[in-house]
Amino acid sequence: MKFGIVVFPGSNCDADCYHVAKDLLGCEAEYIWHHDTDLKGADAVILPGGFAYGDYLRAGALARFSPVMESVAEFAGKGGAVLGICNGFQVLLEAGLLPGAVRINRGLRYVCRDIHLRVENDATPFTSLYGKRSVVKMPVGHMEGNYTAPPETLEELRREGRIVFRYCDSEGRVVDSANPNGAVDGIAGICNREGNVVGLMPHPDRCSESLLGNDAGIKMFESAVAALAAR
Amino acid sequence: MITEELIKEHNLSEEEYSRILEILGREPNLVELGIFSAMWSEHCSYKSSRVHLKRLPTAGPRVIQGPGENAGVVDIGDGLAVVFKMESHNHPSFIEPYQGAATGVGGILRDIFTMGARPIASLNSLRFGRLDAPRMKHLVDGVVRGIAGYGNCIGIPTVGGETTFHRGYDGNVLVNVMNLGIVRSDRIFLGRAEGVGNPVVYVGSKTGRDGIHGATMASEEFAADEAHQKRPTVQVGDPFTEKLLMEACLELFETDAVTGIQDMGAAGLTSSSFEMAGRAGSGIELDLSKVPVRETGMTPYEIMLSESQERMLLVARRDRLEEVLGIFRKWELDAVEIGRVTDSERVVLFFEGKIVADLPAAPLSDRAPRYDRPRSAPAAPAGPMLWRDEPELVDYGDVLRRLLASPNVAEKSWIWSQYDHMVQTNTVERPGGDAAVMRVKGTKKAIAMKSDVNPFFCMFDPYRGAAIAVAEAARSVACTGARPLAITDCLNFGNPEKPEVMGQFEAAVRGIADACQALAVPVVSGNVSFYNETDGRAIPPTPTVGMVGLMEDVAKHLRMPFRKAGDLVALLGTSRDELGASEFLRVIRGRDEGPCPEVDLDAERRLIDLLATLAEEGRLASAHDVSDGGLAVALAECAMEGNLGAAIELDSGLRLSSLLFGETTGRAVISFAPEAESAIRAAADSSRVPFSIIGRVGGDRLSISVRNRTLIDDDVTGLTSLWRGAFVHAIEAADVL
Amino acid sequence: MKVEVRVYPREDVLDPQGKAIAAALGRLGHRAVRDVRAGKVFFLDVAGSDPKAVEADARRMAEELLANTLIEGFDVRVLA
Amino acid sequence: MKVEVRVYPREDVLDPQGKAIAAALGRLGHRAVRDVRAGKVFFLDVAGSDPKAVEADARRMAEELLANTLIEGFDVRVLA
Ligand SMILES: Nc1ncnc2c1ncn2[C@@H]1O[C@H](COP(=O)(O)OP(=O)(O)O)[C@@H](O)[C@H]1O
Ligand SMILES: [Mg+2]
Repeated sequence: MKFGIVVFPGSNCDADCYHVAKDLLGCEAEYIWHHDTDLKGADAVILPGGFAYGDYLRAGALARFSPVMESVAEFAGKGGAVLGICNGFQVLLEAGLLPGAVRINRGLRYVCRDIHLRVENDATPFTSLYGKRSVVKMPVGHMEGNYTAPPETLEELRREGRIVFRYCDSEGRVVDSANPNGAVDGIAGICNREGNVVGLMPHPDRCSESLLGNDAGIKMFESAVAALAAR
Repeated sequence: MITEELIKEHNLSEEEYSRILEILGREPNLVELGIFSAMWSEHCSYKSSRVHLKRLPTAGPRVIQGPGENAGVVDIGDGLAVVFKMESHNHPSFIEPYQGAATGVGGILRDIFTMGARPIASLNSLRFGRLDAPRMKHLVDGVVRGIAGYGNCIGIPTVGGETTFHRGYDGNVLVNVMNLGIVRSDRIFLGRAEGVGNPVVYVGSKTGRDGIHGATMASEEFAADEAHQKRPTVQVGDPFTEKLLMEACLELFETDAVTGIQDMGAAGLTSSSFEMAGRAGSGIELDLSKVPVRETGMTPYEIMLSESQERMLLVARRDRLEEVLGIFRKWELDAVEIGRVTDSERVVLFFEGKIVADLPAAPLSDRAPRYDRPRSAPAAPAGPMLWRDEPELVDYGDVLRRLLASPNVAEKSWIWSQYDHMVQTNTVERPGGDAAVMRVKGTKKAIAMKSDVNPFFCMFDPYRGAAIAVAEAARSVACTGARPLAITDCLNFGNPEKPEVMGQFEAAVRGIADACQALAVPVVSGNVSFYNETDGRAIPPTPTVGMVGLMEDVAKHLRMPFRKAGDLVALLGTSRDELGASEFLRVIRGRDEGPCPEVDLDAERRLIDLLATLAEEGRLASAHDVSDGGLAVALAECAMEGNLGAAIELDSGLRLSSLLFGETTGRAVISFAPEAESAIRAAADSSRVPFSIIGRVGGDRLSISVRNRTLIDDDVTGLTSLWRGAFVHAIEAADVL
Repeated sequence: MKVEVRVYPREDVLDPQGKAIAAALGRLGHRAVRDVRAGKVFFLDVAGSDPKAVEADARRMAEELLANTLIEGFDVRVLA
Repeated sequence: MKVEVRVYPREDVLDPQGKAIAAALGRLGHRAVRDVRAGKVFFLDVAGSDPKAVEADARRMAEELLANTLIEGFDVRVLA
């Protein structure tokens, strides 16, 4: 099992994802420079968090034009597993691999803290090991996580069960007070129609070992390993 | 022709100018005058502080690099070392809080990664005036956003710091930022221009007219609202470019194609070129026409004095230049050969084919003026000490609640939740604990970091206040289970030309020196910020200490919160009748009143050693040092963070307000399983640390009684929401954009 | 030639920044402010002499990059 | 009345965002782009009928909040 981790100029969490894949899961992992178009035979591709191109203009707006993104789109088109975390999610949105957009947080401030998520879809290659409706604690760290999309898109996401994570309180209730950025419908993560491309604002890579006080996130990576083993 | 006005404009005294004439044996031209002015500014030359800084202990078995380079380096074993330093960006932050604080972060980061280290954590130590003072909320909001904007974008976590508010900072806020990086101890890079004929390479952002004379400005005091007129172009930070610069440099250091490198900080190209040549005893020749510029018509004078951010000067091996340029090309950064290393011991500057400056390299630093400025014994603010004869209070619970809600004590998550404090996934102890704890990947080790100083103590006794700052920072670090390793400092004071300010400075340096001797922690880097005055009013003496500790086994790290119902609570150390300079007097009595508490450095050393030992032996459930707000606040913090109550019974004849809220130093609150008591008591006895069981963890209330009289009995969740909400509430009205 | 591209939130998407600014202006005593929409403006310096061509060019840039047309509208003005 | 306030980086001040956008446009093949300056635009809806007064009002808002006059310039246009 090999994870390919895309590195844009300004990616910050590339090493964090690498650490999880290699040091914690003992999988193969390789960085993919944004100029490369060869995904180095990766079985799953991760777009990590950070500030690609400084998040200038709009988060993800400049990164989506990196040469590597064509290969990622092609890989995704063939059903390859793609995970966008935080800034990686923003890039997937700007690149149109996932629908919708994020705006600045409603508080107009960067938010770095633990939140709770409810797993709404456990059928994706990155969530299969979470029980459906299970509640997971994870940290967020972003300035632009305020997800929105046209009504028809939202309708479609709901109908097709493509909302993967919702912000909720520790009891699993999706309430506004548990929503860190104002995202419509408490949406924290979504997937494409086929379910192989998943993006979320929270950081599973930051809660994958008990030494850091929380290992709830590693299941996302383990799910991918399991999913590929099953293939 | 150099006129008297020009000399004055450049902040040079007559003596200093005649020294220039003597060094050159001729009159300088304007470019040369500008260079001297920058190099001999207080900020770059430390001319008023050097004679005193010599007193600081800088050696130690683990010290690889002490003061003098871009940052200090200390060995942590496993072939690794930590590189760290603290810097101030006070004046720029007062003028433009966002950019001032942001570029402060950018500057300290360059100091760390120029040495070959990857920065893993930042601290920020902030001093503001009263929240209702003019512009103050705007300043708080801007500074916090600026630190967040830069640190978050470049991907280096901001994991701790401190924030204090006092009228003494109404006219001068302080922004001190510290960063720590990890480097392979056999691959440390220095700012030296070695190897005659080697190319000198300029990398990073283009040069604009930013911050020309920033260094000299940081060497003058403000006059009223001057902060709003006379100022150089505000420097705007570009964290994205710095991220590229950092990654490119770290990639470059994997090769051995570089012989020396230094960032362009204060006084930009001037200080970097002169210091690199000076340190190596070599010379440098630069063609300023080759410097990438952002604006048209820039003169050699402007190019040499610009403080544009995100720039570096490096010396490459002659035969490896292409490789070096290639790496910067990959990261889409400007990298231009602008000169070469010579053996002339001079820095010679060309522009459009003509020589525009020709100066000896070393003398600009070595022969910079040094002043032993007149001092007067620091006078504590006048006024009698009323507290000794004041009647006691009636409602101690009310006092505790008011203290928990005061901006200095209230929880600061409004600040640190705007900082990415988790990126790089090393943060074992997040902001909110006694000290931040960062694991070192690839080892079992962890680094503990805490910045500290209680300016209110220093206000009444700069010597003791500074010594206590070292001791408290060391205690905070020990409360996480780490052993103090070394410190950096950032000494913020008023106008050194005033005898009383110089007196405060000299006393504070002695205080740090004595404490560092006693605790065996060397000072490996630091920074001095003078002229923090507005309208002749100086800030309280603020010698910020940045303590770094080492933990051999991160699995053993300790935290502040009470952990388990039934655990015993004990106090290490002795409480004395000391209310002076306490938050209690400021908040409850509304007075700045002394004296500063006593400090017993030998007792501190034994306490710190005991805490680290008990942690290493895994005997403790929690530990927390007693500081701002005294014992009652410390106990409340353990309860609130653990969301667990405790029943505390103190047996003491002390004045009750001193017992509960006095800020006697050298104390810590610990909790542990009952079985561990005898072993802990024995350890405490053998290291002669006073040990007393004061209560038991459990329930959902915090009750404190003294000799069977209940003084405080409050439910923990109530205290918590008060403590967590107070700061947000105080700041929220800040206008955001 | 100098071109100005203005990008603004589409009417039907709510604008957190505009709302916050309106509130802040209110706090500062500017009670007359009913509503604020916050957008971006880009001043481009483009080589070329034919205003039509330059404008068409700028529109492409706005569609491709400067605006996220899902939530933002834009307009283009050639200044000189 | 509708008022437009444009806020832009002062000429002598670095504009990292504009720099990054210009570079990106270049990579996208818009080689004609020489320079980009990135600013903000605010559309205010202000109660009032006297254009002069409303404009003066908007200028105050710009100075107090919308623009950081240390590093940004601004201009105000009353639209209707
Ligand atoms: N500006 C800040 N940035 C990050 N953390 C901060 C800041 N100010 C305070 N903190 C955190 O709040 C906690 C309490 O700080 P402080 O009151 O200085 O502790 P102590 O009273 O033990 O010295 C610490 O964990 C500190 O790191
Ligand atoms: Mg403190």
